[in-house]
Amino acid sequence: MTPLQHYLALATILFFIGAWGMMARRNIIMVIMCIELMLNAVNISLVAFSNYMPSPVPGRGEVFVFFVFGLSAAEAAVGLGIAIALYRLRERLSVDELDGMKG
Amino acid sequence: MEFSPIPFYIVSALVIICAIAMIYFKELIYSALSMVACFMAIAGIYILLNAELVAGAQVLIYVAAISILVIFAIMLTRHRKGDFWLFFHRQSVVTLPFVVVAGIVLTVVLATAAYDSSEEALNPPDEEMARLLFQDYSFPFEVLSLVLLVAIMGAILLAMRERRR
Amino acid sequence: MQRELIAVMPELMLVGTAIIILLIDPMLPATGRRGLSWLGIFACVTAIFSTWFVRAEEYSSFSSAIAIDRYVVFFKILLLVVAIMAMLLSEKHLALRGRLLGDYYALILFTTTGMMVMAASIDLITFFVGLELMALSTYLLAGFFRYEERSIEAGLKYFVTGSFASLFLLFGMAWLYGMTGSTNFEEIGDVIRAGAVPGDALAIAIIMLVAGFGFKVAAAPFHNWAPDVYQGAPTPAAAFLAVGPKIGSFAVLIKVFTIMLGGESGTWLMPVIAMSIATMLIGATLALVQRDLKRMLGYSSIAHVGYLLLGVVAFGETGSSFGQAAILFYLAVYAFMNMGAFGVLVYLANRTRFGDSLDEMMGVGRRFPAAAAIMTLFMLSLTGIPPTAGFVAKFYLFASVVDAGFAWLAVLGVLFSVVSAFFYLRVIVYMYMRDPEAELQGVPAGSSWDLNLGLGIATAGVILLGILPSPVISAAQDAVVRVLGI
Amino acid sequence: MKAAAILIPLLPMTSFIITGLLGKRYFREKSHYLPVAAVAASWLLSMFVIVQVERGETLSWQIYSWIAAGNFNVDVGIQIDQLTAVMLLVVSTVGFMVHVYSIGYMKGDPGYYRFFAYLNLFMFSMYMLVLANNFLLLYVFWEAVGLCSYLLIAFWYPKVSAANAGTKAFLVNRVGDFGFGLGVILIFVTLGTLNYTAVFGHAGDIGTGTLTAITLLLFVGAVGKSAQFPLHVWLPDAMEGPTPVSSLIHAATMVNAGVYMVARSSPLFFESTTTMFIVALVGTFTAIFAASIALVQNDIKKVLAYSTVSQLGFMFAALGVGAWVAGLFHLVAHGFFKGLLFLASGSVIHALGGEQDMRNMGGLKNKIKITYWTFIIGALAIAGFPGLAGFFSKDAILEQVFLGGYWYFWIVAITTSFMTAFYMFRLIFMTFHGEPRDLKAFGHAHESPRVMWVPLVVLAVPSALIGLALGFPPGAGHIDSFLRPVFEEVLGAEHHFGLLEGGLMAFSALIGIVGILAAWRMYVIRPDLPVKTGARFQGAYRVLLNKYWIDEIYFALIINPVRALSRGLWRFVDINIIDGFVNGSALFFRGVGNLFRPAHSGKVQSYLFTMFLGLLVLLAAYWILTL
Repeated sequence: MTPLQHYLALATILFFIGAWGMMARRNIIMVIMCIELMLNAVNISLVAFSNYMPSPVPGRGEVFVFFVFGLSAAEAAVGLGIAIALYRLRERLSVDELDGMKG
Repeated sequence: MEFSPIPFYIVSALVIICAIAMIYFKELIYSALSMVACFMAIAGIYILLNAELVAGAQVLIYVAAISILVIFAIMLTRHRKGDFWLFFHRQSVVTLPFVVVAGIVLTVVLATAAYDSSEEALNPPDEEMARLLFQDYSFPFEVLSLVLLVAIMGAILLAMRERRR
Repeated sequence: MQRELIAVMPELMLVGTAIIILLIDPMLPATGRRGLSWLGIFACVTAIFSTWFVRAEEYSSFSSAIAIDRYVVFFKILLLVVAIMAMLLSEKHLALRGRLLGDYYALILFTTTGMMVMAASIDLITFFVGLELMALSTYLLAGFFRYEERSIEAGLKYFVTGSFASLFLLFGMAWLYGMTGSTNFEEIGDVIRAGAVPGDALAIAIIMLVAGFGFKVAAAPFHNWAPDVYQGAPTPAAAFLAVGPKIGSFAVLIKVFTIMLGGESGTWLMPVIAMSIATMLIGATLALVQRDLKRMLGYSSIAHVGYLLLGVVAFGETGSSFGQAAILFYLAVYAFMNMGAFGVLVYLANRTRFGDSLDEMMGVGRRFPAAAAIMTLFMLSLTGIPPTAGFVAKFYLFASVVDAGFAWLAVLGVLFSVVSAFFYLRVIVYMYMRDPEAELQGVPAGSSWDLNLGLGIATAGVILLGILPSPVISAAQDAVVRVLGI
Repeated sequence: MKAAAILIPLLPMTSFIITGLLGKRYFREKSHYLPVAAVAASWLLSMFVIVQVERGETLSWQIYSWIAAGNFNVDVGIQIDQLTAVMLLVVSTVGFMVHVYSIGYMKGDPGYYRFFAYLNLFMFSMYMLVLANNFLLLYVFWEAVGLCSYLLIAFWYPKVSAANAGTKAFLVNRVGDFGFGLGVILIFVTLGTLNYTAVFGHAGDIGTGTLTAITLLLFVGAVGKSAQFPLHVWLPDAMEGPTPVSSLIHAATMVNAGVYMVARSSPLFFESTTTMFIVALVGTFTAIFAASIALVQNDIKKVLAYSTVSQLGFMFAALGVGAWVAGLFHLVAHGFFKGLLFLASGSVIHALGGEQDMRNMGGLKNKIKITYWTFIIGALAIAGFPGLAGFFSKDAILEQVFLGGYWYFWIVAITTSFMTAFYMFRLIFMTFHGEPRDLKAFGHAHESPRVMWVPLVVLAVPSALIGLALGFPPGAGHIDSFLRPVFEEVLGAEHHFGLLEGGLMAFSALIGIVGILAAWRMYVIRPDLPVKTGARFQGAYRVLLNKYWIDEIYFALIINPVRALSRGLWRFVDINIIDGFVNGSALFFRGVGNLFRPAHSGKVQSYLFTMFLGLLVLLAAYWILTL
């Protein structure tokens, strides 16, 4: 059986790939996709923990994952809503062009 | 029940490759398709983890709902063509070593720690899941519905064309 | 069942009213939407009453998802008062900008509900869901003026950085759950105290958690979003955003750091000390160089978070209730003075073509004597000059820090509040002692009773908590003694 | 007694609220009626209280519990004892007179109502400051009097220098209040209480180190408020405020708050020899430092301001060597005569239509006779002319400094008192004697209206007589027995007035008179010689030449170096170093702020990177610390 640690390694690697993507890509839709990726990374760790770690109430990790599902749907909706509003205003989707406020 | 680790390696390689591809593609639509593939592969990971319900939900929510949402957003907006730096932030070069080093260190630390894990798969049957979700965690579940309500409201508020009154 | 309903009665009231507002909003003519804020305020007032009447109760409900105790009651009432003030400040401003929609009030009610859930949570999942309810609503509030580029920019920045930080928090929570097999604060604490958890992984999880909280309260180096968001958001929303989420986050932070991670203060104490020093330094010095008042208040609120983190250090070191009580009281005072300061900016923006810059404050003392007078009061309170509430709060907080044996930190704190006097005083100097180069252009019909009432509440709060602080201080002490069981 | 105690502060407060709210619209040029009446009533009540205390009745009254929560208890309460009574005497009398004087001085000012409202607010705060029964309340009103002081310094704010002076006073005082605040917190954390009686009761239980820390921090507050070196810079600038304000706040009352606080905390200070020595050292140094600067100032109010700084230094020197009663005695005497001198200088300025530069004055002696004579009384008092107030109080300090074994401080102090006499009479001779230098202003000069000169005359009475009334015979005067109950535990044995003391007294009197004569010689006799005598009496000029030559040497060897030194101290230390420090620290923090600005580029992804780096730093720090 694959040890727990392998799943955790996968989750952590995926988390950091997503983090890099958030910092690297200019397009806001890409940023949102990277957020979804990172949420998935956390989900993997949650399900893995749920499957491997003994607990008085097994399955809590899976339940947690359902909440993260709900959240990622909500985040996607709000994020894409902001993206569309931004597009209407400026015809651009580059996050880094928005620096009207600084200092 | 004895599992071979080989399927895990294949699926996780797929996950990571798709994730990197998603970030790498310049065309947003390719990125979105890589994302779909990545999420499908993650559903495979859940099956390996003995969590079929989660895998099913993963397919429904990520592969179907969220991906379609993203693809719609991509199609609603026009996109520019150009060289690499039009898509990648210049700081991505600076951040890369930090992310790689931190990622490796954290992965090593977190994946070599001695967890008190059990030998058998513990994820409960679906009935137990349902009981947990709708009984023990009924309160946060209700609050989650509010989160989704706010999200819908927000999407309408931000994206809908104003009715002239 | 009945007890469970009683436990969530205030939340139910807010949610119900929010949905009613959303439903009737499209049916109303543009001029008829004035009363919507009063609907929301009415809900908050009834929620305060229903919270107040169960204040003596202590139990957990919904299978230990939430707990009702004095601590929660303190935070719920504070959050509801903040929500009332936020709605009072908003109405005219939204109307003048053509965005008077029921959605705004619904969002404020949802944010408040999320924060109340956070404050009441004793479970990671409940906390997480409450946090996200709050977070999503606040992103939308920041971007509420969707036709103004700054507002959208604020909403976007808040969304991106906020999601990033939520992910840290979630990552830390996933590991905490994973290593202990539980989502309940106390159970996790018990497992950690039993020592069955790998130390390095635990440390990573805790530091991720600290970083996530650091973002939510705008502590350096996780603070950069705050000034941009407060500057870009609609001013009344900025008032709410600068106060509400911080109160909600601190409510959970205290619980998490005492109940769950109380035994692990060795891990999080140093990061928190470092963060609090960096936060005070960055908040105070960067506020000094700002010309935009909303931005200045943003940095000033960062500096105040630095002081609040000193309180966290105090209770982390000693485990006594002094530090927590000081934080609770400070938050109450902070709510009134910061809402008030932003409220005066709303007032000026309603009455004149005011662009939030310091230069436009010239001559305000002559043109709007009342607004200038209460702005002076808020500035003095933010500086910590007696007998305003800000003084009592700071005194109490720094005393707790010295009491915990961190005299040097208290000295730093007092030093930075001396530095902060420079920029708060400057506002007063500009209002009273500079004559304007160009008069601000007036806006007809910009006055509003709602706004005046909101400012009145803030003023009364700052004065009363300065002169008669003992009821609130005892309530705060009572609250933390309950939650800690000391 | 209770009723009187509560009414004393409340009357000015009520009047402040009414005048402040309604003054602009309804009272206008009648704005002074209510404030003056309120202060007059407070004065009467104060006198009543003082008489009661004289009879041995004191008051300790908890009005209400300000902060009462578990281990954190602070009361709002009033404490009246002999020390409070002494302060009340000065505050209420000078305050009353200044209010009356202001009716004339501020007449026609557009901010007339505002001025009286602020003055009333100040009176309220100052009364509360001396009546408070705990450190937190003291701190509250400590800040409040400061606030009034900034408001009044910057009263004529359209003048840039006035607004800047107000800001400067605020900023410099922040430094002092920083120390004071920390001291109060430290007391609270150490003892768990802030009430005077409780704190002083446990003074002996505090460890020496902590006690020294507490007292030094408190003293930092006193240094700020009482304008001691190096935080004295705000006081000379504060002269931008209207002259009645300078008289009331910056000479007679508020600046004494530091002295009062140290005296009030005498049980704490007494236990720490280190702090006591530092108090004495700072006091003595400030005394001579400020006096030497006063020698060369040309602005009439600046001379008086530096003189105030110097005299406050005297008081601290007295407190530092344990001469508590002498210090307070000087506080009382100084309050009266310096209040008088400022009001009189205001009368001069008024007479000349706003002129403050002494180089443009002269010869006013016969034009404004009442002002002149009251000024002479005040100046003689401060110079220590035998029989007047300053003579007894200053002599008490000098004597105790000497007898305490601090001969080095005594030398400095006696030099200072020479300088004091010199610069005061330099001021008088330049202003009132000689030929008028600005004929136009001189032509218009006129005596002030009655409402202004009556307070001068009233204040001249205590300036002249209070020394005899309270301090005679030296060492066993009325004030010694009156204040003894307050300082019971910290006061050494009484000593008898003997030959040595008599000699010291005579010597200091002599020094004062010599100082006056020196000023006479330099500013009345000599300036005329080269100009007038030199032109008209060639022969006499030659006769005098020899003597003139001696003077030259005297000038070259002593006066000019001293003068250069004084000027240097003022220019270099005050204006460059200390002002530079105050402005520099603002610039420093501003610079730090600008340093961080690039991190807030407005680009959201760089924010993400900063957050990410922050997380890495926290993680790395954890590992480094645990390795």
